[in-house]
Amino acid sequence: MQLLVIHQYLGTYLVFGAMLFGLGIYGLLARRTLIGMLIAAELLLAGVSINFMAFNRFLTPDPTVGQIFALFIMAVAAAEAAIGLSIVVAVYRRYRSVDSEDMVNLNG
Amino acid sequence: MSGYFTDLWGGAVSLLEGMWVTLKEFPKRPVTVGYPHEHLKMYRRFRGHVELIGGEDGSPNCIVCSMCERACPSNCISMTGEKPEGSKKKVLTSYILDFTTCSLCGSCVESCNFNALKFSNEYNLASTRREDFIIDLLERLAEQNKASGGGDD
Amino acid sequence: MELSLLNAFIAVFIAIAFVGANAAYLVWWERKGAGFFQRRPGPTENGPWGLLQPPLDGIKLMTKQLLIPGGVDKAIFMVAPVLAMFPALVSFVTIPFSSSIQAHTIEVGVLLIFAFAALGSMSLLVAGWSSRNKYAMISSIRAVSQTVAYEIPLLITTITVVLIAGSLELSEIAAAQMGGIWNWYIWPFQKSAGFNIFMPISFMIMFICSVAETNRAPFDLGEAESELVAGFHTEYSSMGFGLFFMGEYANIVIGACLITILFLGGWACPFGDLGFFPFTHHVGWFLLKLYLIIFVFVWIRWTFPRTTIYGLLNLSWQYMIPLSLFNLLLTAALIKVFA
Amino acid sequence: MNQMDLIELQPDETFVLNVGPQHPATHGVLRVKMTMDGEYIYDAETVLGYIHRMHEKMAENRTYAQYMPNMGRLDYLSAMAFNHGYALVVERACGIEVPERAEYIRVLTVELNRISSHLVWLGAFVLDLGGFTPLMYCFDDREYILDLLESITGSRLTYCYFRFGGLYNDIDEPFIEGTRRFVKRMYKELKMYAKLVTGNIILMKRLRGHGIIDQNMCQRYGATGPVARGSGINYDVRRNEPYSVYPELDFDIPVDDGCDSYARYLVRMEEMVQSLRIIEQILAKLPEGPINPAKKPKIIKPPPGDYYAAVETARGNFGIRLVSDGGKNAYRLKLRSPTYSNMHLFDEACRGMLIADALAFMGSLDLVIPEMDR
Amino acid sequence: MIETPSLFSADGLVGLIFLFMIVVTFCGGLLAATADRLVRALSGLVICFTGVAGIYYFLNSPFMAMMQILIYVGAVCVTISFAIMLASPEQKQRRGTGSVLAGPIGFAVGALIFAGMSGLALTTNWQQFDKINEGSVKQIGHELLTTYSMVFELISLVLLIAIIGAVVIARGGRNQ
Amino acid sequence: MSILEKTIQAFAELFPEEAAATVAVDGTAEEQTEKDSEAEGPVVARDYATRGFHLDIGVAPDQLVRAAEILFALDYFIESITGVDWPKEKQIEAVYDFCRYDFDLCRVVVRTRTPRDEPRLPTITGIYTGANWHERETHDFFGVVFDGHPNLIPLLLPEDADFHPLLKDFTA
Repeated sequence: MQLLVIHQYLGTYLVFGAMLFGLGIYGLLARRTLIGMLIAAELLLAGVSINFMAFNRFLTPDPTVGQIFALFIMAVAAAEAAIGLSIVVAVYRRYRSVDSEDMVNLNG
Repeated sequence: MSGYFTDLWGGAVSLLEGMWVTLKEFPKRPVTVGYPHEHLKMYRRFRGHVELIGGEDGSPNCIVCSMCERACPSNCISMTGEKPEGSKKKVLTSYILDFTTCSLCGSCVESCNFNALKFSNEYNLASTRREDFIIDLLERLAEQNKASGGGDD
Repeated sequence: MELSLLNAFIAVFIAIAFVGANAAYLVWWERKGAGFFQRRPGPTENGPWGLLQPPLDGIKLMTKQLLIPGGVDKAIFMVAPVLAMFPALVSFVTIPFSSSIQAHTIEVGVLLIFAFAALGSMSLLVAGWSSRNKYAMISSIRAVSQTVAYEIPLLITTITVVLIAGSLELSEIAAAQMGGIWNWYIWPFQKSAGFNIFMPISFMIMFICSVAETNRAPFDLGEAESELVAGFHTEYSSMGFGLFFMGEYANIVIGACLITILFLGGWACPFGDLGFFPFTHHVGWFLLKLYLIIFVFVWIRWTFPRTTIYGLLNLSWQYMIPLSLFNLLLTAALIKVFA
Repeated sequence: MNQMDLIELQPDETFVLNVGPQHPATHGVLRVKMTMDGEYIYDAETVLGYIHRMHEKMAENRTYAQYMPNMGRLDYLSAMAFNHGYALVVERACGIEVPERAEYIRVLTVELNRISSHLVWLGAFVLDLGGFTPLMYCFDDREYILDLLESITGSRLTYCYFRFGGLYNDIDEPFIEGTRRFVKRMYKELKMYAKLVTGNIILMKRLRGHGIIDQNMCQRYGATGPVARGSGINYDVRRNEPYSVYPELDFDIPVDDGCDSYARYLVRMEEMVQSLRIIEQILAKLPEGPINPAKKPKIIKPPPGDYYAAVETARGNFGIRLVSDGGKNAYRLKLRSPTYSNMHLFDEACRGMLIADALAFMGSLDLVIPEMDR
Repeated sequence: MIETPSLFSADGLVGLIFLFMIVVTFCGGLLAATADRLVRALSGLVICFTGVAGIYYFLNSPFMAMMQILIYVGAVCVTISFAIMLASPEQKQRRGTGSVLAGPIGFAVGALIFAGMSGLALTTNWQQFDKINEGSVKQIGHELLTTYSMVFELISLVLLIAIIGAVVIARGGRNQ
Repeated sequence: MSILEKTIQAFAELFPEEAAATVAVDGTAEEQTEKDSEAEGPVVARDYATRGFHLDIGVAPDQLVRAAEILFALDYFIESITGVDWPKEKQIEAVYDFCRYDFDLCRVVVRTRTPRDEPRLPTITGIYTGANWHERETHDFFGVVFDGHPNLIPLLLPEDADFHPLLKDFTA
């Protein structure tokens, strides 16, 4: 029953972080709507944050650093979500669609 | 800026005044009547559905003139009478009040010149069946006679 | 840490019982109180003083058919009520009912309550939206914007208290106010607060924001029945509705607990430490304060008309947020100067 | 501040919200089809007729006396005033004189009924705004009036108390005593309402500046009653077109030129005070005498022609146009009900409002749906 | 190697809870990345974030756990759901030309990155150091206002600009 | 000058040649009935005490809008619009009631007649917005078609109603 103690190994968290990151990448590439992409991006960030937090717990001498880094990631994610969604809304008003392929005019 | 704080202060005071009003009501006794357990006495003039008035001997005062039937705006009264052999007056044989259409306007009582109709004090008239509102007033009168007769004995 | 986490999960089950009983009898109390405020007796028919009303209501709700409107996203529709109840239960884990009765001591107890309150607002959103009902949709948007608007002053005010107490843990905040009624943070001129004169205003802000957070009258915009029929739970029946109902009352209890701990000294006895029966004594005081606050909640609900969404947001942005921010800065400065 | 200024409404982003026919704020079966942009109303269309009963056709099939009970069914909250209007037009057509005592009692009961109607409005209005408790207090006070009226008319809502030329029966001493006590109590209760409701900051913020109806709009739609008076129009049938014994009574017509929901609210609250004043005066100078005219035609048959009578009900100007062909039944009877016109302006006035304000505005119009639908 | 506790001991239960959390978080993430309807994807995101908060708790940082829920669930997810409500009331089911390859490519890239990263994570010999503090909330606050004060200020600026930008962009769309 | 006279004067514009025919009727009900039948003029002042209104104006359908304009300019508000069915004359009479928010009271009744088999009248919703519902109601009950009405669908009757209950030959 090694499974019951995996939460005490660094590797578990790193692999799990990578898993979320991979899901995020997949979502980002496979999604067609802007909002879906945004959701995928959030997943990506969560994966990164988990990595930071894991290193923070197991490796760093100063465990505040990782937490502060993750905190900053959260702040950036919040800013990103706000801006991204306002763009989504603006785009929707303009094109009546949130499908990324419908926004042909953005190509320049 | 002063408006800002007077607004705040005035608003708070108005809210507290309102809360004081409701708080004063809190310990008072309820004014409601616990209906199924308690009952109200109806006023003398209360207009329930109509009822026949019986004479001394218990027979209805009605002479079957059909004034009430004609006065009724919603045709909810139907009555029949017959003239027995050797009698001058018609005798009421049935008096059906269809309470489903009655609007309690009282036209029938007003049109009656022979003191044969009155309002009952019945206000408890809820039912789930339509037939309960087809009221045979003659039967009611007979029952009342029985009840009052039983009381006298 | 591992053991305490386990405790937390066990405590959730205890919390369910506590919340369930509280929610049920708060409903009874609300109806009874409403009756007394309105010159009528409230529930009387079931049991003495209508005391059997809540369990009977519960049975009725449970035996009713759970209707799922056509065309809804069933999974989300069903998850929403659970999501409404769950955060309230988790929040109970960290509430200290006395110096010794606290299911799980967590360093950031205050944050936990706010975090799960945020999760609760998500449930309203999901419920209103998955119902495919316009009223529910408007209601959920209202409820969320209201919660978001009032979370800010609520957090700021809480931070003020946290500053004074020097801890994010609820039991430590309560413990800092021990030693008599004059030590409670509701009063001005606390030494630990740097003799801040505005503490009662902080308390008022906290109180109003708690009412708004819990979507209660006069801020019950989410369930404004004269406007939006029944709001976000228009389409819910049976236990779906029951869970929302319970969750609402559980939130009220949590809001009242928070006020009690942050401003009224938690389990602290108003007459200082008398030294006898510390255990029951303390829980008793806590519950007394808690139910007093809840009584005021009920009282307010049955006195005032409802605000509108812009009135509510104006109140938040024009009054609550500036005042609470000002108070936070002032407190910080005063503490720096005096402490 | 009109909400329109805040935001430009987008016609292409609207959805339709169906308020009613069963909605808590419409107080009956009224349906308003609102086209919304978010919470803002882009357009509204009122749909009537859910309880239309064709009272006007009924008038053509019934004798004049038989039609009297119908009037109470029009507006169940101020049935007395509707009875009065109908009695008035028939009396005018037939030239029946009404004894003085009867006139006084008529006004007395009508004013009592007006207060009871306003109490229901007050309670329901505050209920629309989300305050439940005033409703209960209002119903408690109203119960007093209903008890009083029940003790003389025999019923609580649809009184049918007036007869052509007089009354159904005379009032008695307990009623007068009870009325005196009620007046005293009501003054106290009105003070309580002022504290609980009128002064409440939440209510003021919700009503002030919302639901603006200007005078031109009143004229175009024919709004009357408190709705018009809340827009600064000094129009009250009791004063402008005196009937019954109103000229002999001293009372004011409350007018407020705020044009908003709060102005209408204040007007109605003040009207209750004025009605109390009227009642006090009537109780002081109630003459003795018969309550029914000495000579009165046995069968009511107005001479051919057109007749019109208007009375001030709790909601405004109630007019009856009677076209007689000299028969026992009316040839044509047109009921002009006040809420019909008052509600009509809702469609136009609510554009650009938030739905919460629009429903408060609807409450301030004091709707009684049976009267609208007739 | 850490000794395996019995399944029914307290430690064993904690381990179970962790496994449960991992599974829930992964399912949430999967839902968020793959669900057809945005509503479901968002629900998945909420579940995933709540689970991540739990993982933070296991990583000795209840503070971050709470912040995760507060910010991601309370703010970001709510904002996203507002955007979904505003922008796409009904999701159109439509297949374009580019989307045929997007799925497989995305999957391949994602899997590749996952494989690479986890491989690195499991094979690297991580070097441990002794902790110089506990990383408590107090210490985080202290660090934020001393060592990282510049970054802290910059982040505040970023957030401010983001808010203003969001308002400007969203309103600009409305007035067209 | 009282508003009654002002109104009569204003209406002289509509009836240039008949202005002189304006008859004031006073007296008891019996007398009045006789005089009514004699009163042929388009503008008739009635006895308020017995009738309840002051001015009775009969106009042709095409004069209706102008009449409404005149009344609107004189600050009249609309009270109601209704119809009266006269099967014998094969006509439907439309009756418009106007009143003023003023102590100088004047109730004006404007009447116009339209053939019963094809009743058509112009709408006055352009002047009195409140005529909208009244005209729809009249359309419901009498089948009068108001030309130019913005939304002439049944108001009080069900939306699919094809009957006109206030016509004298209507039986349920």
